[in-house]
Amino acid sequence: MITAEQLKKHKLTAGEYGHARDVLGREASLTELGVLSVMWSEHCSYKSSRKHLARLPTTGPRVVIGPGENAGVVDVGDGWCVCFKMESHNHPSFIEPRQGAATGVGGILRDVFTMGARPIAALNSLRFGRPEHPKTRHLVDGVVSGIGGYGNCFGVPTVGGEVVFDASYDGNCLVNAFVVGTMKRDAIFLGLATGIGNPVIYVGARTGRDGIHGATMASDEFSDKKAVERPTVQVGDPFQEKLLLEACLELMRSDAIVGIQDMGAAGLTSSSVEMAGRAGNGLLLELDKVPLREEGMTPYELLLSESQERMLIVAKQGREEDVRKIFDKWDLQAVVIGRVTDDGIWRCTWHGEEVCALPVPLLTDEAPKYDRPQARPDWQDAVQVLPTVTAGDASADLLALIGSPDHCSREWIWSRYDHQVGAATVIRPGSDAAVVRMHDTTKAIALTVDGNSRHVYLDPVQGGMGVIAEGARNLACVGAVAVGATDNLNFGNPERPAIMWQIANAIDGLAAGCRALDVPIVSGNVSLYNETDGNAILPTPTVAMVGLIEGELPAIGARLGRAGLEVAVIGALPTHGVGGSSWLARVHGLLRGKPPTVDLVAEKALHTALIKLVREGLVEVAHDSADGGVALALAEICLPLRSDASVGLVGELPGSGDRTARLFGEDHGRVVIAYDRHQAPAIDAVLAGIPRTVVGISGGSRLTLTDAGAPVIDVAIDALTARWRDAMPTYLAGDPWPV
Amino acid sequence: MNVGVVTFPGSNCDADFRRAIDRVEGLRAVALWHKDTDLSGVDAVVLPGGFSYGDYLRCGAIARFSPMMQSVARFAAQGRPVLGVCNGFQILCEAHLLPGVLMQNRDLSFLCKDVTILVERTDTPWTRGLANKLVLPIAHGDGNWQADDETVKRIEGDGQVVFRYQSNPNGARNDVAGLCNAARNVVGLMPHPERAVDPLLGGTDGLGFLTSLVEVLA
Amino acid sequence: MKVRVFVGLKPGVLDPAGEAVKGGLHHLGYPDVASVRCGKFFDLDVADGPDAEARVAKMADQLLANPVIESFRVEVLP
Amino acid sequence: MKVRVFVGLKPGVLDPAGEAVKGGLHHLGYPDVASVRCGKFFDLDVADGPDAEARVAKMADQLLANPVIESFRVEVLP
Ligand SMILES: Nc1ncnc2c1ncn2[C@@H]1O[C@H](COP(=O)(O)OP(=O)(O)O)[C@@H](O)[C@H]1O
Ligand SMILES: [Mg+2]
Repeated sequence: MITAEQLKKHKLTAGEYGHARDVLGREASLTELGVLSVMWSEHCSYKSSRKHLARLPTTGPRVVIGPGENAGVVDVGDGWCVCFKMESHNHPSFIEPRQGAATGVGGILRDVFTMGARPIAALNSLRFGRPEHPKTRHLVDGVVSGIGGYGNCFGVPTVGGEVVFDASYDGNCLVNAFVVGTMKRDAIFLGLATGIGNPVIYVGARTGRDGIHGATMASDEFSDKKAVERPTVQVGDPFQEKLLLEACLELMRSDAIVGIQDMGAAGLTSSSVEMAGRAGNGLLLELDKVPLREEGMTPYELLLSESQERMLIVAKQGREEDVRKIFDKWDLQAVVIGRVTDDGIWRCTWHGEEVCALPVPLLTDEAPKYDRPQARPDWQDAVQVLPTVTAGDASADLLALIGSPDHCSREWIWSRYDHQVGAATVIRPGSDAAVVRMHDTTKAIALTVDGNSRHVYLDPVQGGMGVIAEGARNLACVGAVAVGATDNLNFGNPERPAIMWQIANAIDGLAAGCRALDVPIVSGNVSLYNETDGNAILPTPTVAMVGLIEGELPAIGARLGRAGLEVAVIGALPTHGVGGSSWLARVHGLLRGKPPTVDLVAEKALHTALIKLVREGLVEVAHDSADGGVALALAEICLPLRSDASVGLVGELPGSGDRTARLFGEDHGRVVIAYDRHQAPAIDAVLAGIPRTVVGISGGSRLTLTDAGAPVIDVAIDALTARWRDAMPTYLAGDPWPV
Repeated sequence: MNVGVVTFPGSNCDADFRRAIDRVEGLRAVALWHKDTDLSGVDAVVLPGGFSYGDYLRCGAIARFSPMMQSVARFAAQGRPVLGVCNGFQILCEAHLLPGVLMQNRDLSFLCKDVTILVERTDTPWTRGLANKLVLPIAHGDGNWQADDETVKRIEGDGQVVFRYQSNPNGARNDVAGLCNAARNVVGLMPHPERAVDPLLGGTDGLGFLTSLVEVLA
Repeated sequence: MKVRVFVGLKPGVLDPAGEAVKGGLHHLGYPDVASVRCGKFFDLDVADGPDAEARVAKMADQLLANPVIESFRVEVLP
Repeated sequence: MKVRVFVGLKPGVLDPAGEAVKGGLHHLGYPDVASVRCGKFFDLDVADGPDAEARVAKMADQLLANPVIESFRVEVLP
């Protein structure tokens, strides 16, 4: 008899369990209850979000594999594909930042190479609490060393990411990790358990008690031993993962297997169930054959363990020895633990005795789905009202912004990541998008990850559209055409109607953006219940976007680099105001107003023109002007980056009307460019009516902007550089954030 | 001419190095496996970067005992060209084919950036014709070369320091970025020449290592 | 006074370094090594005093060990 | 049988990790920490036998310690 207490421990409702009992025609065993609880968890079943995710555009002429597999696959021509996904590891990273972030990277790497792709780049999107919060420094340090430690050793270059600090993440940091790999179109592998009688093979690391849900573990029924305090933290081993990668890719070239899948969340259970589910088959697993790291493990523990660096393979009958040989070469184990069956039942035995017999569909397609109630939060109108703020000295505001946690240099972070292993990184971290060349082709891919939770909080639809617009714009800045995206939806508790409203509306915004800009979402992840003591994080959908560059790589920079260039803003001039801006948040401590609206048609036209400008070499610099407004974008192109020297700029603030809005308003649809002025006519021909507003000329050692002749900003580039460069190292050395 | 590149479990710059070698006319890259021992088909050997055996004990400590390293030691003793880069340099030190050890960086963190190194010897098979200053990327957590006073004195006296950092990124003694053995045929360095062989990917200062080899082996 | 703090992984926590060392020893011809677990120690020189040991334990808890996955033990050295 | 191998830096060899820990402890409010040296230990489970200790010493000499900078000590655990 399953008790109410046991259901509660397993986070299942009486209704959910009742359904399972009806289907089974009997009570479930405790082990089966554990399996149901993980397969029906929000994480595995998407029970709150599935209905809404269906609105995301997931198809397109290039899409080979969309959501539903371990990672999405997009065709980039000439028989080549890119394979990518993003995944969160928020809660584990908050508990143990180094291992939590490291295993997040490990998990997403496996999702990509399980498809047959060799990972060629990683990015990450991070959110931390206020710098002054006592946990923040430790979290930043740990997360960065975890990401670097894993990626560097595995040998994937970490080429970009984003970091935002906000009080709403004080008790719940976000770690979203993205990986992209490449493969030939005819070498894609799926997580399929086909072929009745085919052997199921367990490969990689042995299984320990890592990551088993603490509450369920403590229960005495599961172990005859006295409960010892066992940490549930997973520890990653990037070295094993590297071996696993090489062994798996070698195996895939051998024609010995029919399906393969990594063991991620819910480990052996979800990987085997999903493989059976996709093929419409059953499985028989002899759990006593699973290689164990610890003594006295029960079937329950073994099924729920999240030990890292493991994969499940379904091989062709008779090819077991071939699989074993390849894994042997890489000093890894490969053990046959079961076979594919035709009865649609997922059976597990333990020394000959059956301990689970659950119909596969019950665990997959028939998992609970909810259309949870939504309600526009009663505070939504109030936060959209912009209070009057008095504008101060613009130069001082700019210095404050450029040294703020959200805009200062991230070199402290990316210098800890090997961003060049693979010898293919053309544009390294620090620009609008990273560019990585695809070996053995004449192609390169551009990569960016973005999220703007302030905008999403103030208006989920516009904020959601803005995330997509910004991503595609960043790609256009390096001359790349967006070919696909992956998203990670980080929100609070979906059982609260206000949160559910944020989720649904943000998805609508994302979907509209993707549709208008022709960017299919081919994979993604949902992370809900990001809250502490009833305080939810700001709604944080993050999007990683992949762009394609064919043929010769354009010479494009994000820094002025030399004097005498004409600097201009292309696209719409600021009209929107400072609602939701970084300036309002960082200088005045306010999260208020309406964020900018997104004109997706204008956006698309701008990207198309900009890509052409960059590809044809008409511009030397292109830099997205989003967060922080035009003023920050102009300041940023003056800063030094690696070998680029700093170069000043003298000019006139573009536009008319409210000066603060023109400086710091965050309207979409505009980009700062710099070019040899002789190219102006050719540029205008490409722009074909898109406005180009000249700001000024590069040179000197100051950033000087005037408005109708009156001075607005006048600061030394050295002063900007010092604020920008020193903030994060100072803070991470243990001092307060410099202001 | 064939240049062997050894793959240890955890090597991750082996493919990059093979590609760099294949770019150079007259050279062909040959993949070598750590469990093998046969070097009869190669004219030079490269130990590439990465994290052999996870670098868990000390960088390069376990790789040193692989069957292939026993062959590499003999190959080196015959005076034939051996180059170790990053983890490969660490392995050479652990194997006592080069003096000293590579300890954790001074500020304890992994560091990936471009550095300028000064070339002090052009009479090794890997450094002939190199300019006296190169810009090459580093990417390591353990590049802090250390040795006792006596060893430092000996190798300085003997001219075994091949490369020095212009601005020391990791605390290495005497700014050592790379060394050779007394016979000059074995060279090790922390920066990655194989990542600087393409003007689009941060310069071509690494190509000289390979063109030097073509000249020597000709 | 001199104090040594031992820091080791809690039982059950994966020890990749230990596994790698074990593999290395097997290769070297010591197949009988059944398990290896790695740990760290810190030798501190701190001011004498009756509460010294307790203070060092606090240091270990705050900085030297990661209490989520590691445990520690303090030993006063002679 | 269980054997512990201690590996520490030889006196005089620079210990950046120890220095960093010392700095960290000062920052945390323990200014009296005069010095910190870091070391490692390995707990091995090896086959019983009269020569076990000697064999472990050989493992330490060959692999666990780097004689250029480190020294080691073997201790049989109860
Ligand atoms: N927000 C989203 N948008 C699009 N697809 C999604 C989203 N969230 C999840 N998916 C897709 O659902 C499938 C299951 O994802 P997930 O459960 O995260 O896989 P894993 O087993 O690696 O944890 C994947 O194909 C994933 O790409
Ligand atoms: Mg998966």
